[in-house]
Amino acid sequence: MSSREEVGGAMEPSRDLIGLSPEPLSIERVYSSAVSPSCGAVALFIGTTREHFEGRRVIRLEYEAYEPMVQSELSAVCRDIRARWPMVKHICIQHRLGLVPVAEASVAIAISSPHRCEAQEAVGYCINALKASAPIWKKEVYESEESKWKENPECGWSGNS
Amino acid sequence: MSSREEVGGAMEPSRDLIGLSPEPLSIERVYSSAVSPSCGAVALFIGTTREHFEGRRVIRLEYEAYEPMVQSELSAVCRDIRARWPMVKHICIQHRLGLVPVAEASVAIAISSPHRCEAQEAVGYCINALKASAPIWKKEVYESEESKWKENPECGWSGNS
Amino acid sequence: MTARVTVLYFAKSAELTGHRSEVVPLPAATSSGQLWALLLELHPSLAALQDQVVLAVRQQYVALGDQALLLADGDEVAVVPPLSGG
Amino acid sequence: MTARVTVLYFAKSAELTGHRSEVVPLPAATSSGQLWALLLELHPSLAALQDQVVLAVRQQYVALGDQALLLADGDEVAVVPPLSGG
Repeated sequence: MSSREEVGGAMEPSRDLIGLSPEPLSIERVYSSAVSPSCGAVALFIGTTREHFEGRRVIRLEYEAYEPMVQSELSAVCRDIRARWPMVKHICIQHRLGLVPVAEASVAIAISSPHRCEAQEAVGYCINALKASAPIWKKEVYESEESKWKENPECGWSGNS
Repeated sequence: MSSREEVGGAMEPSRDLIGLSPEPLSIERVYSSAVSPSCGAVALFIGTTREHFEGRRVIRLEYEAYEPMVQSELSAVCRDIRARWPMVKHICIQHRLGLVPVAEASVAIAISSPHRCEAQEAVGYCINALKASAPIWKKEVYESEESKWKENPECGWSGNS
Repeated sequence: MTARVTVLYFAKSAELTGHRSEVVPLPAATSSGQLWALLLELHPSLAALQDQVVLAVRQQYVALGDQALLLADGDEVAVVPPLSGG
Repeated sequence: MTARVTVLYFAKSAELTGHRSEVVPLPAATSSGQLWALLLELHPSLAALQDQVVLAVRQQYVALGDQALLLADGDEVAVVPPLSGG
């Protein structure tokens, strides 16, 4: 990476966009908020609701969050990403709350960088860090209307970590 | 991965979608064509036109392709992905041709899988394989109207491979 | 010395206690382990989360243990069951 | 024996030759190295691609070398400069 390649990037400040909303996630909007003329790559990860878990039919997920703390934890994740991958340009992390029907997106992450490796690695790191540290909870609701609070294996105090 | 988790996936056949078009790429459409109720993850990679290369201002890229051979080479890439990551569900690879202005997408890849690692690894493999083997060429056009045919380092017979 | 602290309950802890939020008088000088013991006295049903829970004090995670904690009126303490975002 | 083959030129090779496609009579039994030598005779400007080019014969990449190739009327041979998709 020559410093001359940074001419464009230097003109546009980097952005960290973190959002929580009960509305359906727009993947196009998440993508657009990360794309940059100084970058050649945008990597995205989208988590969606699966219709089955261990053979049981899932009809929806219900998400809740400790919202101000999600903001502070994900801001810390963004700082970690920028320390590890200084070439990362924009970071957009959006999480849906409330009911999420099957096949719809619960989380969308988009990260841009001049070259693709940094963006791809940073997205992988970001979703792991979100699962480990963002105070967000999901309840899986089954066809029988039984339900179960899920636990991320990435969370240090879960039963399956 | 228990076989019971495959109940849903088994009902919907896997798709390989490969497309070349002079139209702007719709990231939402690429995403939608990969999402599946049997999957919890969609990974995407989008390649965009950078405004600078080695300090020169780029005003656009021009892409051309050997179109039928792109189809056959990318079909082979899809087969390789399915051999390496059998849990991958849908693969969508779209490449734009003709003029691509700065900050617009030239390539978009979306891959779904039940769990996120497979989708993320497969997308990383896919963009590398596309750069190494799809007969597509791009010319960078600079502010001065000078231009240069680019060469992917991933291509086995390029000057910088 | 006691502090009037807002205790927040999320996910399974909200279901177990029947509360999402309540103001509780708590000792101003305490530890996270003592805090958890007091919350268990208040809501014995929280025992279902034993060993799989942390607290967040003023939006910072605190594992249950002996570390000294100072609480003031208006502080926020959250009961944090295992995370499952994403 | 000659075969009437459609030769396709892409990217820099199209600029160097001034053609995107032309029908060329070529030996029916040949090698990729010989094929390249014949194309160089036809378009000496292609020398600019020397050592950084392969051919695609019936849409299969073929490195320049001695491997035997059989061509038939209507076959497609493409000149393939270094790839730069993505």
